[in-house]
Amino acid sequence: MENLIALLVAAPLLGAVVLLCGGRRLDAVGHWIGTALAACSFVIGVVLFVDMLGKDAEHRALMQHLFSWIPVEGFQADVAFQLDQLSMTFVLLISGVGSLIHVYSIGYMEHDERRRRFFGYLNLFLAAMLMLVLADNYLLLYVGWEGVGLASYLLIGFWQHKPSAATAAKKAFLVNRVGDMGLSIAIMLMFTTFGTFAFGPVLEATGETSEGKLTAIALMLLLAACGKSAQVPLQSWLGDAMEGPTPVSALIHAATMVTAGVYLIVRSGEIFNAAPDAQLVVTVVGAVTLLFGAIVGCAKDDIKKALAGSTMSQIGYMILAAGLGPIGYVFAIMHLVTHGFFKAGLFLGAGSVMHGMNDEVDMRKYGGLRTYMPVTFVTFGLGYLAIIGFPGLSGFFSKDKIIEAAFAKGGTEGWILGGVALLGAAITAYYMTRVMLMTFFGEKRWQPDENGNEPHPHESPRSMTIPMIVLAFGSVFAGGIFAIGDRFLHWLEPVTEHAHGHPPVSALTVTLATMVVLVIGAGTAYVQYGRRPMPVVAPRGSLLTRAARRDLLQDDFNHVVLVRGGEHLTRSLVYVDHTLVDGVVNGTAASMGGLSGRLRKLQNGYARSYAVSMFGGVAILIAATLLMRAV
Amino acid sequence: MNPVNYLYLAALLFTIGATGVLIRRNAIVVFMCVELMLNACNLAFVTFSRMHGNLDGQVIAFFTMVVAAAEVVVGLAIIVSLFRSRHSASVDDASLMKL
Amino acid sequence: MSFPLLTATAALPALGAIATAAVPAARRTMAKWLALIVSLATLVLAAIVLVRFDPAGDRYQLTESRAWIADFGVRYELGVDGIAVALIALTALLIPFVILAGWHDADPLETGNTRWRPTQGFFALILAVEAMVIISFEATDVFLFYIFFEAMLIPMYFLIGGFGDRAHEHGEETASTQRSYAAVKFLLYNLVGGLIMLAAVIGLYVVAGNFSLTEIAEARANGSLDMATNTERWLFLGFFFAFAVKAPLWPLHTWLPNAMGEATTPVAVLITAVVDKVGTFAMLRFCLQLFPEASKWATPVILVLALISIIYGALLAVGQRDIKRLVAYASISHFGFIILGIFAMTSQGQSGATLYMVNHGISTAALMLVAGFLISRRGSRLIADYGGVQKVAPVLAGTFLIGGLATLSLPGLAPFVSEFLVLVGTYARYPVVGIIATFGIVLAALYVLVLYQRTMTGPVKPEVAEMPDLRVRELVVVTPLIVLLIFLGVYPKPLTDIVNPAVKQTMSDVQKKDPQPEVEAAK
Amino acid sequence: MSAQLAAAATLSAGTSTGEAFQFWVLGTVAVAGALCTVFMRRAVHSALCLAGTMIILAVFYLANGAYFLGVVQIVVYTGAIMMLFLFVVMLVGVTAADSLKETIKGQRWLALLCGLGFGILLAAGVGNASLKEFTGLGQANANGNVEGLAALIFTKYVFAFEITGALLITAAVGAMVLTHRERTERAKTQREMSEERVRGKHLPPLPAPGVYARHNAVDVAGLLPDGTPAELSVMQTLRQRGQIRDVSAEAISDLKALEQRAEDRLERTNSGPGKGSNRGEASK
Repeated sequence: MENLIALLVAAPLLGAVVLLCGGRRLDAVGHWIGTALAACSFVIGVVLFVDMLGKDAEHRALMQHLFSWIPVEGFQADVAFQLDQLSMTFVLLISGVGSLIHVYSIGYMEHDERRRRFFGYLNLFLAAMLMLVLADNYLLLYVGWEGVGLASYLLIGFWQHKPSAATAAKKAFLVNRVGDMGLSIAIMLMFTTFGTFAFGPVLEATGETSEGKLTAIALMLLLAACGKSAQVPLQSWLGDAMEGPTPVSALIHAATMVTAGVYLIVRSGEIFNAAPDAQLVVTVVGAVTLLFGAIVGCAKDDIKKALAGSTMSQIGYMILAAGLGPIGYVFAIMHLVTHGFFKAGLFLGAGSVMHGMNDEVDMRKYGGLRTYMPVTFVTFGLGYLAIIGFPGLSGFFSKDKIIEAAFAKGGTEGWILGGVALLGAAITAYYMTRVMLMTFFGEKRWQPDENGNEPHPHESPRSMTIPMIVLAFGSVFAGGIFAIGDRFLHWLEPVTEHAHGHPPVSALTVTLATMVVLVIGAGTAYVQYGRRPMPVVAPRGSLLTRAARRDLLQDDFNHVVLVRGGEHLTRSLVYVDHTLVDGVVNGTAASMGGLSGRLRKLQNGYARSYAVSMFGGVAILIAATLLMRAV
Repeated sequence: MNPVNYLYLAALLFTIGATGVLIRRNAIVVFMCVELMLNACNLAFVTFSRMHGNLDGQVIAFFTMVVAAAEVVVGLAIIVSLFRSRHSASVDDASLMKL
Repeated sequence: MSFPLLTATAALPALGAIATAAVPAARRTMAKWLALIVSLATLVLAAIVLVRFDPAGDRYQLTESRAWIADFGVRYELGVDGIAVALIALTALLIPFVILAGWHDADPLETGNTRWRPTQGFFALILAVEAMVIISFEATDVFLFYIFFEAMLIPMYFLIGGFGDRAHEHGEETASTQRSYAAVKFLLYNLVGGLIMLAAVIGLYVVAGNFSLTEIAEARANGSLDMATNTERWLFLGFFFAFAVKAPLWPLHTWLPNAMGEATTPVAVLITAVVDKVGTFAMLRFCLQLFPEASKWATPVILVLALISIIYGALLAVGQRDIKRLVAYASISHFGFIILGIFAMTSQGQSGATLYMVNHGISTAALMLVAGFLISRRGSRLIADYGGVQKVAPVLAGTFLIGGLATLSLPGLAPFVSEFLVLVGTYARYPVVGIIATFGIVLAALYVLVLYQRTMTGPVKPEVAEMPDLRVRELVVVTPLIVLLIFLGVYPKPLTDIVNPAVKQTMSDVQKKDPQPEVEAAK
Repeated sequence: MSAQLAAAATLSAGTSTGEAFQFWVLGTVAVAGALCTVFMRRAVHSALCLAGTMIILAVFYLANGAYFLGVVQIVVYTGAIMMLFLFVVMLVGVTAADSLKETIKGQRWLALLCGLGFGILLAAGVGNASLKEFTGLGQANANGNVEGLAALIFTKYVFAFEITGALLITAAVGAMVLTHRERTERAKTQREMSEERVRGKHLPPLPAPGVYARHNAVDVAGLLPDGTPAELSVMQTLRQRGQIRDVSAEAISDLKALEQRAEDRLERTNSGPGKGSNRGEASK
């Protein structure tokens, strides 16, 4: 069975290589190859899952050692995989949702002449992501980590003839690199502390070193997680990443890659458990991002950017949960999985809408689409209900648990975190209701574009609707399946540990409070957007709205401080290099030249001048001789 | 009188000749000054010969004369051909060594 | 005495150079093929060296030793350790690609002239450089090394000054002025370094009485050769200065952007991928072995300079408008990493630095050669003159991207392995230096991606609309390099196996032990 | 005389008063001659002064017992070499006087400074090394000065002597090579030269030299209609030597003198016609 693990990664990797190197010959069948290999990975994952279920809970982890990667004196990096329950969860999510999105893309990218390459990139992403979750050491995880970054870069910039897409891709990669820097420093720290960076030895040895070191490692890991999971302060790339094709947004920037940070924190649970200060920082980051994303999501008129804000916010929940320690790990992962379903479904729905609306993304130009695209409406609606936490649907179970856990943190922190989580739930209900109302209800507001092409909203082809339907099922039932009887908890407990939290108020109270804020949020949105006609041109809005539209000015800050500052720095350095460093050298050369120019004037070519100097020289020699004899 | 006075005279004549070489521009006059310097040397040699009581100094002076004769012949030939091509006997005109 | 394999490896390209130069003017193509075949044969010889080298065996293998200038104790001594073997293999590997990439770079503009032979000269010079570089890697006699270290400048000078890009923003006249400026600058910088080194070489002879690296190192190790602290430091500085110019280390770097910018692309590759490696190699072999105490004494300053090189080179790369100068500054940044690894004095750092030399050679060659193909198509080196190339020449853009990703050390490609080793090795001993150096990886991403974005993406510029994609010859050049990059990124073990024992030896030369991990140290 | 000298062969501390008198008188003249050589503007004068100095030196040689050299000095040096100088001076232009104005900045001062310093140092050196006593040549000249020299030259210095011979031959050949001009074409006949003069590049024939009765007309430039001399009319060699005689000024002054004399004889006042003649002069 162990030997199958490598196949999980190898199948999509093979797909990527074949599709990218295959050339135009494969244009006709490329998407089928890509989809088949993704599905192949999923099937292997299922086989392994079934096999795993058949084993005793404590002995489910599988290891596969492939080869020694970097053997250097005192430094051993291996290519080795580890498949335990946590990895298994991710494998199924990644390959499952991934396969669905492959199917969806067949229809979505039908008219793109570079579809083959798109599938190649998608396969590359799957391979890297699976490598990330299957690695048994941090360095191999780092390979997958950067690999998904690369795939994300390629996919965001897939339509690279658009300068905005190319810029967004570059930005995503760069911001991620800042996070990666954190990961590499964390690995270095581990190496100097533990002499290794394989999960097993490192996590076992956490007790043998100081809390300070562990806090440092944990904070560096958090930096990495912030980069990949778009958490404050490295969240700015996610909104721009929506420049990529919508399946990319669904797969990478909603369901899988952005959750890698949560995976990293949960995987390194022992380190965080031993570093409470770092945990506190994690929860703070999660809470801040939760609100940040939600506020941004309220203000965006671009449907994908609104959903991106929502993603940020939901991952904030997960990070918050992961920061709570053993009481939250399981719920973080559970929310991650359910979120994978409904957010992927929502994005695919958004893609379906755009597909029918000539790639229009401005929700102010939608309206009343429920009659034109019924399947999309229903699936999107189910996703909507799931995300706001409508009782009985997936989001209800997972989010509710996180809110409970946040209160269970105890003390003032618990109250603050729980309050923030509740507030987030309200805002989530508000902005999701807004998206729903603006898109599917009300008057139709679309107009012909400048070429006179009026959109003709229509339902998407089968290849697109089927994945949406499957994901809608997941959105509805996954939470229930996981939560009822604590199945998910028991499944993950051997890996992540679990401690039951004791909220200061009863679970029922929390649930009721959540219901109340949900109704308040959704109701406010209905009052604002459902009862009045929607202006096609966005009103100026309040200061907060305007700031939120601009991602709460974070980009402006980055632009002024980092981009401008960086430009000035490099420009002045180029100047310094040219004038100072080079100037010293050239100056030496010039002064040499000047000196010899002066000296040359002595050589005036007149024999008599030379004779004088000879004569003077002779006189000096005689003087010297006389002096020597006199002395 | 001590014959050393001849040496002082020789030194004086040599210095005058050398200064002449440096000051005059006419190549012929420069040449004459060189001859003056050679003659001053000869005087010194002859005086040395007398002071030491052997004829070696005179022999050297003799050789100096011969060499001076050869030098004058070649030198004047050079001046003549120089004059022919440049229509001038000024040593300053031959300053091609300058860049 | 067995077959002198090392001499043969160096002599073959030297003879090839003479033969190539002697090809009649009209038979240009023959000269090209001759040079290519000779370089391939050298590659075969280098491969034999690689196979015959036994990582578990003696430190120096395949040694040759003959008396040369007996009066001064100068011997013709050759021998290779793992580091040298790796670099010889790199050199022999890259030269055929350099020759192939420069296939048309030295074609005369007017073909009617029957006495003018630039093509023959170009390829002969490249082979001459190869011969000298290889023998520099092989020499275990300080004087022998010095001679070829310096002699390399002669063919390089002519390669830089004599053969420029046809693409220049200000026309041929300015181009040739700037070219000779670059060539003279290259020559002067390296000559100054070389002269200072000569003084140190003579000083070493005065102190040690011979030039043999092995003998001196041994005498140093067993204490029979005592150097006064100050003597050792001065000699070290003399050697190090020359190598730092060659490497090039900030602030002695300014010749590199000029030289790489003005030379043809294959020559630029030759400079940065092959010739400059002699500098870092010599730091590892001569500075550390001959002057271990002085090396340790100078380490703090060198680390700071290396750190400045890394950050400064990367920042300047971001600010460049010229593709080739950008790569040159990126190389300065990478050389900072190599020097950092060498002087961190840890096994990981030094193994990483050695691997870095090889990997940087391959990755820069890949990036630079593709950039050269790009430049030759449009006739401009300015980044601003490109845009949207990806659309018209996807393969070119793809290979360019892979070269760029290698330059930014993406995991899975070879440079990542070495860069990470250097960082880990540095961090283990000097955490602050390690962390600051890590910023280099973010800046690397910045300059590579900015370059890629400005040249390859966006709307297609009208000037590049007709640009053809890579031709077969160009693909033949690029593909093996990329395959090698991926292979060494995924499975660098063959290389590390060769390098590790040599690094272990060097570590024992400087009498440094790796810092122990905290947890194990506690046990 | 040789007997006298032989007697004086032992160490002596002084010479005869006669010699001292001769030294001071002739020495003064010799220095004056040397200075004149340097400072005379005309090369001919320099040469003559130098010849004088050399003759005095010859006398000094004789006084120092170098009879052979004294004679050789007069015969070879003053007689042959100086004549050679004079020949060349004549060839190059005997009348051309040098300007003594210095053109190289600081050259003269530097030269004088160096000369002064050199002279003082040399004198100091001589003074430093001088002996109070000297041997004299009585012994050495016992068999005759010429025989003594010959014995040395043909024994001890025979190689130097031979090499000097070779040097002389080389110098002679060298001088010939340097001054000899290979004639690549036949010398022009008088007829051809006159034809060239008439049918040259100039539209009219080249102007002829001016005719002035009291002089050899060849070195007198013909006058152009406006009274200025036409240098083209004089032979090229003379022109280059700067030996053109400008008679225009001379003629004018002569004319003026003639008029003056005529006026004096006619006892005219300076008014009227005098003024008129002044005017006429001015108008000229």
